[in-house]
Amino acid sequence: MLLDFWTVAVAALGVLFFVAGTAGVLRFPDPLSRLHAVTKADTLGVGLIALAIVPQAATPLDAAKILLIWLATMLSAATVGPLLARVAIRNGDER
Amino acid sequence: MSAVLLAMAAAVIATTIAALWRAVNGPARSDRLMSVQLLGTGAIAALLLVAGATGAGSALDLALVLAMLSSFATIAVALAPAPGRGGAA
Amino acid sequence: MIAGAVFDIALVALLVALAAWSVSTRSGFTAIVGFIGYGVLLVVAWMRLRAPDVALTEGTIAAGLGGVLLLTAQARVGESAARTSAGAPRQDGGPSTIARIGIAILCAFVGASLIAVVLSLPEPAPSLAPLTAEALPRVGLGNPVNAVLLGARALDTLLEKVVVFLAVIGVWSLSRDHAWGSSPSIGPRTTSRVGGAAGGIAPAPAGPIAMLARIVPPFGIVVAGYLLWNGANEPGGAFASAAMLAAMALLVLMAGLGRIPRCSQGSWRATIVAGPLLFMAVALLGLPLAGAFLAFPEAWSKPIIVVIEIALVISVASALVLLIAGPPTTEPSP
Amino acid sequence: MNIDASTWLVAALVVPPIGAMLAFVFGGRAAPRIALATSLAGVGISGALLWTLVRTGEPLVVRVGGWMPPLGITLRADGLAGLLMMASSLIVLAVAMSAGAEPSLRSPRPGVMFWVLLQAVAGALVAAFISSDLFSFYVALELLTFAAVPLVSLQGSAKTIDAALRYLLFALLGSLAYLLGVGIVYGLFGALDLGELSIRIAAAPERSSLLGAALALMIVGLLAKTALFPLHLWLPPAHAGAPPPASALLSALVVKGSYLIMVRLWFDLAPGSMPQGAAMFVGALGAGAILFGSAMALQQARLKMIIAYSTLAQLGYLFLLFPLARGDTFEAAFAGASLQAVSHAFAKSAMFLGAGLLAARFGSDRLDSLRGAMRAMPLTVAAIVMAGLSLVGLPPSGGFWAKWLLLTAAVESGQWWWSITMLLGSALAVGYIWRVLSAMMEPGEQGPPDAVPLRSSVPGRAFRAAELAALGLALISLLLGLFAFVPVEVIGIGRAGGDALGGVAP
Amino acid sequence: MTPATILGIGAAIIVSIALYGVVTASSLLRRIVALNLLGGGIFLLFGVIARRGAAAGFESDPVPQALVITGIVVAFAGTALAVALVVRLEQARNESPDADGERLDGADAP
Repeated sequence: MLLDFWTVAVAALGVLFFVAGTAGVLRFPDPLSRLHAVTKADTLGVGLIALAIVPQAATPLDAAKILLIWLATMLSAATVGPLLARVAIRNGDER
Repeated sequence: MSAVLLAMAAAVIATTIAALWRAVNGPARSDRLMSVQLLGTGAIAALLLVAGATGAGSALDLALVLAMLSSFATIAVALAPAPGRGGAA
Repeated sequence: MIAGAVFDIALVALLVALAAWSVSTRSGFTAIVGFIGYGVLLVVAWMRLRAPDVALTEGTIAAGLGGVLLLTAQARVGESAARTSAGAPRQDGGPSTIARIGIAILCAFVGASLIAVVLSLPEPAPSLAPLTAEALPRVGLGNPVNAVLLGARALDTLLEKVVVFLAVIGVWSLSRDHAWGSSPSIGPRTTSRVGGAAGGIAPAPAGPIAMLARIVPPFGIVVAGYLLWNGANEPGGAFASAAMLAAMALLVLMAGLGRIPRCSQGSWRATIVAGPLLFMAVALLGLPLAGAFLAFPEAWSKPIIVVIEIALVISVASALVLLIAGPPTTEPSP
Repeated sequence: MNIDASTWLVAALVVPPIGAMLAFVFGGRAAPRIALATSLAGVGISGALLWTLVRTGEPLVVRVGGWMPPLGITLRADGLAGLLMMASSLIVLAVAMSAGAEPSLRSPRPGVMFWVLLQAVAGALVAAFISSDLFSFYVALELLTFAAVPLVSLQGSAKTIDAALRYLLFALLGSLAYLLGVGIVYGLFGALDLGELSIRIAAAPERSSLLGAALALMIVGLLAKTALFPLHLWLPPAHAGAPPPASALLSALVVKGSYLIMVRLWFDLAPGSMPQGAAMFVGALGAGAILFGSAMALQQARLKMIIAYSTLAQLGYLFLLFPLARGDTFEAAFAGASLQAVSHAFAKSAMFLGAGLLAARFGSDRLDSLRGAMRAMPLTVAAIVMAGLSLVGLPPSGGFWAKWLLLTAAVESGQWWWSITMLLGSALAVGYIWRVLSAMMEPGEQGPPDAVPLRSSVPGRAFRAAELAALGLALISLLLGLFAFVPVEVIGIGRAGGDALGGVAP
Repeated sequence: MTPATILGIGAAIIVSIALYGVVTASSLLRRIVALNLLGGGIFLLFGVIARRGAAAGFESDPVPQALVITGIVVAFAGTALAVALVVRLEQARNESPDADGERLDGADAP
């Protein structure tokens, strides 16, 4: 019961970050600040949701998979952020 | 609880889809890439939530695959030369 | 129930919108980005259709390899280039307005007919699911999709691997004569960057991609192995596993941390065909050992299939990398 | 181990792709040897197969892996498949024998790739001929496409790459249309095996209109792959741009794969139920192809383009089968079209090989550069002339009997208008063959024609082998007419006679 | 309406849009992208048929799923070959911009 509460609460927080990220993508004025918004949603949103789901994992293998998913998302966000920034700068998008 | 998690999955998809507005309207290449990137992350999050709701292992596998591959499109673009004649579409 | 229907309708609306956008947008780059988004949504659609095996395959292709293939090609060709259409006389911008309207009417007719077909499909739907269920013990796999792919319809799977091999042949045959035997290179600047002549802000091997390419591949290989092993009884399978391996190899290559072997290297060529050849050999062994071409002795069915799949994964992964890398080129090696 | 006749069927299917992969691995000098070995084996296997068919009078059936339909895949060789396999294996062998004389195939890249692709085409054709399952057809069609497209662009010039791309895009669109039809058929009947489907279709006549939609999609897809006018845009540049031995394969054989699949769908899936309107429409397209292709062939300046447009025209005859094969005239039309498929394959491959030899010797295949060919290369010219006779349809060629049977069917079924098209097509064929002939008969201007040097890279032995191969093919296409009763007899094996609707044997 | 029906209608619409895209595409790469959209729609239709055929404890008929997996692999191979041809064509045209002269004469070039 307590675990279920944890899952729902933390997942809700994660969803909130997605909403915030989307709002940033839509509202922020220039590509680089929009990029910040996306990176936040990526890492924190998925991270929180993964954290929320872990107690629901049926097997240790599932839990390991969830952690790996979170790790992979973190890594790819860490890679994609600078790369996107580079694309933006190279194309002269940083208005 | 699973209904709540499923609703959250739908909410994540819905918000990331709203972000597709950026993909359509740009204006920069990086904007378009960014919103597709967000769509991919959203799909991962939604699959995690679905897995939490239904206990379906296959949703986790799928999320795992998407997570490992989610940076590929951006890497391909970043490695490509700057757009030439076509300009920043 | 209603929530599900709303979700499905929204999903369909988005798929349609992304397809329409990809078709109608002016820039080729945007069309590809739309296609990648479409692919991600297709993965969700396949989950809704309770087809996780297909979702995994579609996910590795649409969200991973397909996007890389198209985006790389787009960068190589350039936005304004390749305007001239094959299949139509030389012209820019495609058919005239009147022709477009005619084509649109025709396509709308096709769509309307298909909707009519979908709505009048017979009820109850015919299905081979019961027969597949009966066949599972004979194949020795718990995953019905893989049981069909490697059991009853193994011949199609075998010939499909030959198709993949022929695609590699087709790509390689596009090499220039003087480049024949050298290595393909990924990314237009890969080699010139390594040679130190990079213009602009091309990323160096030490950049974020290199970091990713050092950390992720070990996990990717584990995941690929898991997908293969798991595919015997749970969703997964040889192709998704091969695509994952190929993606990891591409990551290493794109980061400049490795090179594709030279095409003239015999062992490399052997790697590409080893899987299909082994599959064919085992298929032929079925004649004396199990009484039929492509039949496996029941007790040995699962181990035989696993061995074939491992070989196929290695060959298909190599082939996928080569398909994305393009023909061998002779840019200066480091 | 039971080596029964069905083992031949399996061998025919797997030997070519194994050879292709081995040729790829070993490359270089080994590739042509492996290809020659598998081509020879192919002829032997097809011969054994055909002999078994004739001896037993029954089609050969293999249940792959022991799986029964509807779940499993069935391979089935009837008389028509056996005949086409025999023809294709002979042509593949002749092409393998003559490819050594093609200068453009002597550098390492096209050298290796050609031999791999040659065997791939051979295997893909077998797969197309002996499949009897809607999805196996799809895989076979894709095999054929993936083997054929690289052949087109083997030369590597912008134009041949453009032609290959055009071909590939047409083919991919065609396969997708076909696949869509397969999906609908499965949704309607829950089976893919032709025999199983024909039973289920007969049991559910109320679904026939939906089946019609699916069949329409599948057939349009196949028409694009067979290059029926007006979906022919890809064919002439593709067939004329490839190296001549590859052109021979493409023009003589590759298009027949999708054609045979269309025949199977049309006559075996729902025997007798295809609407006559659709048959008339396809027949009209075929008639259009005959006239358009022949007229275009008359205007070409290059021999290979003439031959490529002639393919377009000769394929047109094949599609007259659909309106003519009804009721009493079924057997005549079916035999005629099948004979046309086979004799055109021999004649067209002979012509392309001959054209390649001329081009290798004279440096170009433009008609005005072929002066003196008659005296310089009498064997090659003889091959082209004999093949031309078969294309025109003069006795005693195989083409004559094919056209005669079709003509008879047209007259007897009261559809005289097709016969006018056929006669017009033959008249035009006389025209374009005559142009080729007269160009080759013109005496050379600068000195004796023997002075024209062979390209140094081509050994004389390879050249003579190639001439003999072309001549052999042309002879077969000519002599086929003398023994026309044999193939006509064979074609009937595995087709239910009597009601003349050609149902699938139980 | 069941999910299968909704997605089936969607697949039909996607097919018609993608078909339009294939025919009217203004560049080769766009045409290839449209072909892939078309393939996606067609495969989706297979998925709908599979879902309708759920039986024997399977939530979806395995046979059409297996066909789709084979189809996806083949379609990817086709895409890769087409893309390689497009890239090579562009290079060949850039190297000899005047090669567009008389059609197909390249066949008898050395």
